[in-house]
Amino acid sequence: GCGDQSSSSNAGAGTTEQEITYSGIIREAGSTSVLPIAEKFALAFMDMYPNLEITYTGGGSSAGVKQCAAGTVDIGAASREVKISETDLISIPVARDGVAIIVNENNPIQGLTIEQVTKIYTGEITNWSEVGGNDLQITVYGREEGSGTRDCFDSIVLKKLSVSPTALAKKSNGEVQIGIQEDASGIGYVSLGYINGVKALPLNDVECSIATCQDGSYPIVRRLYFITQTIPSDAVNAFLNFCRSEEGQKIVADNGFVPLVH
Amino acid sequence: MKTVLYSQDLSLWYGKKQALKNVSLSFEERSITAIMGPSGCGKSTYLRCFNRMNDIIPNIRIEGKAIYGDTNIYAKETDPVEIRTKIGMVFQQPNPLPRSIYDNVAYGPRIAGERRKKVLDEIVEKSLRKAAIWDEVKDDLKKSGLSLSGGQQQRLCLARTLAIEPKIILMDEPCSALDPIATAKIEQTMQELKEEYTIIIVTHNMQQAARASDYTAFLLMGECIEYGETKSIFIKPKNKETMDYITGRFG
Amino acid sequence: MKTVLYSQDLSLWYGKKQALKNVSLSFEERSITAIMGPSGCGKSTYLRCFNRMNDIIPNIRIEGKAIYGDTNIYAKETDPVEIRTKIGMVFQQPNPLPRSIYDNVAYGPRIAGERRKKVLDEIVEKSLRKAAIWDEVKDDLKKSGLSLSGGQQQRLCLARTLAIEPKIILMDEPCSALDPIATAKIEQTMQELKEEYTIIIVTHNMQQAARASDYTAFLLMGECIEYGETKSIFIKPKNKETMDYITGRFG
Amino acid sequence: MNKKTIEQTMKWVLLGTAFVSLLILVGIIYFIFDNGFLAFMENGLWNFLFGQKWSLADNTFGALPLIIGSIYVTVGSILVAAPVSIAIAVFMTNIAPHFLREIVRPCIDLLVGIPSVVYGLIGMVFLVPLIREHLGPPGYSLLAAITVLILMTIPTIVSVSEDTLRAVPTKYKEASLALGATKWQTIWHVILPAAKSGIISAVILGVGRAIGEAMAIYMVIGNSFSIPKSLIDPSRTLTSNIVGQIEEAALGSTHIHALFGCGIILLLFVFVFNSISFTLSKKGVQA
Amino acid sequence: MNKKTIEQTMKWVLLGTAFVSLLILVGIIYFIFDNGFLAFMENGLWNFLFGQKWSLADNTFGALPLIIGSIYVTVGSILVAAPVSIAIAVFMTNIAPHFLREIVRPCIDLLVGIPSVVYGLIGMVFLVPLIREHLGPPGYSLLAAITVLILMTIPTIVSVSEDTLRAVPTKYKEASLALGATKWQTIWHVILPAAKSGIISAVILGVGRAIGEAMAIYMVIGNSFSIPKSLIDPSRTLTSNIVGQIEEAALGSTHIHALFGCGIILLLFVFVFNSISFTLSKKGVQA
Ligand SMILES: Nc1ncnc2c1ncn2[C@@H]1O[C@H](COP(=O)(O)OP(=O)(O)OP(=O)(O)O)[C@@H](O)[C@H]1O
Ligand SMILES: Nc1ncnc2c1ncn2[C@@H]1O[C@H](COP(=O)(O)OP(=O)(O)OP(=O)(O)O)[C@@H](O)[C@H]1O
Ligand SMILES: [Mg+2]
Ligand SMILES: [Mg+2]
Repeated sequence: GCGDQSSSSNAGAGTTEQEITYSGIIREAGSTSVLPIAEKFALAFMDMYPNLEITYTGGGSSAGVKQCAAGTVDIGAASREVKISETDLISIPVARDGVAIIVNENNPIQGLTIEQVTKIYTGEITNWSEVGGNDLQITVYGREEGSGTRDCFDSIVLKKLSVSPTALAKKSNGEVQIGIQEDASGIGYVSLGYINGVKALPLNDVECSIATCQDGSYPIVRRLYFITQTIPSDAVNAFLNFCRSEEGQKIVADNGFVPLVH
Repeated sequence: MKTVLYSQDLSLWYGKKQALKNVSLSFEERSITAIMGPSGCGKSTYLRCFNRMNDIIPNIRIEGKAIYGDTNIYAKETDPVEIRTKIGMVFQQPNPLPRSIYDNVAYGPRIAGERRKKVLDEIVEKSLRKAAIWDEVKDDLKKSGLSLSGGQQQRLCLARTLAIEPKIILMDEPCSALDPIATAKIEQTMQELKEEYTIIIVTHNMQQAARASDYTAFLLMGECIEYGETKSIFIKPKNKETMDYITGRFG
Repeated sequence: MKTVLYSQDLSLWYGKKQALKNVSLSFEERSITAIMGPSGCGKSTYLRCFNRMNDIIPNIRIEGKAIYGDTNIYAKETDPVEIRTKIGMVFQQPNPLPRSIYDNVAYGPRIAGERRKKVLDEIVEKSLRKAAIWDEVKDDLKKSGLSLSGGQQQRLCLARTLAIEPKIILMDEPCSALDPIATAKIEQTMQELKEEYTIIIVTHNMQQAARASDYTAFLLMGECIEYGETKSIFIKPKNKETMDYITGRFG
Repeated sequence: MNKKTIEQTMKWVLLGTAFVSLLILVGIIYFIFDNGFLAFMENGLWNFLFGQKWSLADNTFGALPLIIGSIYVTVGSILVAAPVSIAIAVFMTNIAPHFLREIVRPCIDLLVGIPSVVYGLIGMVFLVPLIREHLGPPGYSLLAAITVLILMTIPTIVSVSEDTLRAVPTKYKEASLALGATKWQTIWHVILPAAKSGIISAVILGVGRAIGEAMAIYMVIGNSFSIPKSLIDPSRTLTSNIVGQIEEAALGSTHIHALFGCGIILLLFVFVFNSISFTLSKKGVQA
Repeated sequence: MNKKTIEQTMKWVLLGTAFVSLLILVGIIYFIFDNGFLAFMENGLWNFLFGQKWSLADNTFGALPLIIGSIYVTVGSILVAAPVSIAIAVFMTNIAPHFLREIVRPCIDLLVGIPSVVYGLIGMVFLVPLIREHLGPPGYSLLAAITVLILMTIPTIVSVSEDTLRAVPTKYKEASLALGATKWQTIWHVILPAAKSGIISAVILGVGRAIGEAMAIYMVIGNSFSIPKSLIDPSRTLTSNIVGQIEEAALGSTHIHALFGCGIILLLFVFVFNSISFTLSKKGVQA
């Protein structure tokens, strides 16, 4: 198993949580959507077990899955479930996430319908004036194929349609956010945690917020997963349990993500 | 007779080493002046001063004057390119360009703007003939200049210089790698050229200097120690060192 | 007298051009042989055959034999390096290495394994003296060999070859850039060397050949047209072309 | 003899090294083709080369937009970078005073070492907004990529050509000048031709960097799959495509074969370009 | 006169080009330092250089593991690549028969053009599993990165040094051989010293590629933040760190400054390395 190599634990079965200490390193890699929350989990968990170190690197959902399968990391983070082809791995949901449609803060648009977004992304609508904005060419920011955020967006918004070839492709949420932040003509989709400095648009008149995601009125919501090998080490196990615990889910809510429904 | 070229108190240093010491010499129009002196005395250096070839060498310092006609060769406003088209030079070590024999000779005229094939052909033939190498290479004009023998290269370089028809021709031992017959031909060319041009030749060959030159200058350790008509110098030099050198007792 | 070096029907082609045609010549031990002939007749090419310097040139073809002692110079099993330590060469165009004068001369002995500073110092001084350049450079041994004048470079290259003490010395116009006095000194050195070594010298200088050599060979268009004792050749050559060349009527 | 032994050993070590290295290099080329040819098979050569749709979901891989993007970017950058670099190299070797060269040369060597991501970074935070503001959105564009590549390749080309130019024997220069040629004629007719083969190597190196650069381009070109119609349109190159998708590609999948297929096309580009350079250099020698 | 005008124009164009380019290049260096120095301020120079913790969440950026990773990777690869490349170049110019050179040279030029992502790709799908199987997991390791870099830099170094070696005048070679030197002595004592400055440029170029390579390394090194204890440990370099994180860094944040800080350290590396090479080359000239 991947955990044995890098993280050691002196925990015995049956002992109570207080007495257990974990040490070593837990390595995480993967989705940039999960990054903000994964780091917060890590900080809180490292506070509890000072001898333990948790590292995180980005790279996208697939990278996370691949590296976990290869054993270079203990936990892969993904904004999608493992595919059938990616055997020997288990996906454990740790949070949920809304995918926000974002535009530049100076864009006067106040909201869009899902159909409008669909048409924008398929290239049917190419000017902001067609949806009530300025007379300005729309620049469509998308993600590379394989990205969990894109999987979610494609399946809920585009359905079977394919994205216009003129759409820019970015490798991460951050890149899309930076782009939109500076580009008055841009529209993009990012994980809820990445909406600072940009304007998240209401969809079908529903505000994009934790609350609306939580109650199911906002349409684009997905689950975020930690992926591990089938038998994770004790330290990893404890960490995963911590993430799914009430305490963990509070961190989720505090950091702009949507807690799991228990 | 008119002086067309002269130097006045010309001194030159390579770094700290002084190679020329206050050399003052003047050269008459339509004459041949031979410059002689033991190896390393500064003959090549002196010659190179007149067409500013020493400019290229780093760490060099020049003092004094070199005058061509009315032009101060080292004045700021003087264009070295113009000087070099007027004052041609054949280097001591043959340095053909890495191209064909034809292109080597045609290089100068082409640079000067001549484009007509026929004119170039003529110039090339004439120059090669004058340099006594035409017969040897006329069938191989496309051959690289670098694949010639030592003596052939030397004559090619002479031809190349003749092709630009300079007013003054500086020759640094142009016959050193040549057999007596080729040498004689070159000397004959020199006599023809003299009708129109001024020639300064560095030579180690006493007989050549005596045969071919009108004036002779004698350099020693960077200084000009004797200058005069060739005849008088060879018959009775004023200077003891010159005497020793000519009679082979020097050093 | 014993023949130490000879060629038999030696032919050489540069690409398609034949530069040597069935040259057969032999060289006696402890003698000086002069090779003469008009420029471009193949003298340098012939000389370079004996220490396999032509190996470097692409597109060359050699036929016939060249024998040193018992060794076939062009046999497969012959080590050219060994040949070259036995048969030294001074090139027509001086080619000092881009390093100091001292290192130029010490190069050969060092390559051969000599490491002792004192021995090297001695070799360098002795060689430079024999090449008649010691006095000019003794204070500047650290100066680059490339910053010497043409004649100085020529003597440096001679000194360099003397330093490896080859059995046979091939000299390609070693005095072409030298004044009469330096030339006389080199000739004197040749006479001294002759006591022990065999010398083959290419020269254009009739007097030099007459003065300094025991045998003379005469090449024309790649062919050896005459060979014999120097005295007899200069007095009554068998061949008309030789006669013409010597008396300056050739060509 | 000891000396002989050393000689022999050296000879074999050298031969061995050269041989093994060449073997490995051949191996690399084989590996690329081995994987990449499958892309031609699986998609059909025609579809792969001229298809305009590249979609993982549909398992369709048409590389035309990428090919066109790569060509634009490479040709555009090299058309500017090569002459400018050669100009700088000529300036440094033949015109600039010695002390200037002593200052500039280390700078160039330093720039050679600047990682391409840093160039990408600068492009992203400085160039892209600049283009967006002055030439219109999205800023991520061919132009940005070409500019970044120009800045990246110049130091490399300058560095190598400067060396070659300096190696031209002084005697050629002297010969030309003494025949009345100006500095510029000498440079044009003697120095540049003599340095030609080295300069071409320099340009080949530069083009190699330009064709092969991935990350820096990825950061500024926008990576859309469309064929760009103007300099300020976003685009996508073969390399930026590999960078963008490699992490998602599963071993043995049609997808990764398609990515290797892109690698083959890149190699063909390099090959064609090198051949052209080579022909040009041969031509020059005759003239 | 017309000719004069052309001359003058050319002169100014050349001067202008050189000047503008140098200005831009100075601008780039300034830009990097301008952003990167903030990293030293914000983290404290000592903490930045010697801190072992690099965490976005804590806003702590200590680059020691990266620095060590970069040094290992660069030094390791160049120690192998430089001598091997020079050996190949010597072999090609002085020993190999002409026809072999004619075949090998285009191959080398082709390899120069292979994009580094392709090398990364090969490393990932071939080398990493190989290492994992034979030397133990995880396969992603220093060793993989060094190997990939070696393969990447060899063609560059060979190509440039071959040119320089070929430019050594034949007459030096002749002089040495005629004095009884063997081929090897001639190579060692005459040809290599004469080609020294060009070879050093070649190595500088190679090192530049090695230090600056990001994507290929990123793909095979594993990118762990730990200081590697053996060749098969994963590691992380300054460049792979930039590649890995640049996309998530917000403009003006401490994070992006830290990334630029990595850029400065890279530049210092290059600078130190170049200075060493330069000193070495000076030394050689005397001897
Ligand atoms: N590398 C070469 N390639 C082709 N031809 C050559 C080459 N070197 C010499 N030749 C030709 O071979 C012939 C003989 O040349 P070689 O150098 O032996 O003449 P040489 O007798 O030494 O003349 P010189 O007295 O002028 O030095 C000449 O016609 C020359 O043009
Ligand atoms: N580039 C240089 N750097 C330093 N010293 C030099 C340089 N060129 C020549 N010298 C020195 O200057 C002096 C004069 O050299 P020059 O070449 O003028 O001699 P020369 O009279 O032409 O001799 P030769 O007859 O041997 O050609 C010599 O002592 C030489 O060593
Ligand atoms: Mg001289
Ligand atoms: Mg000769």
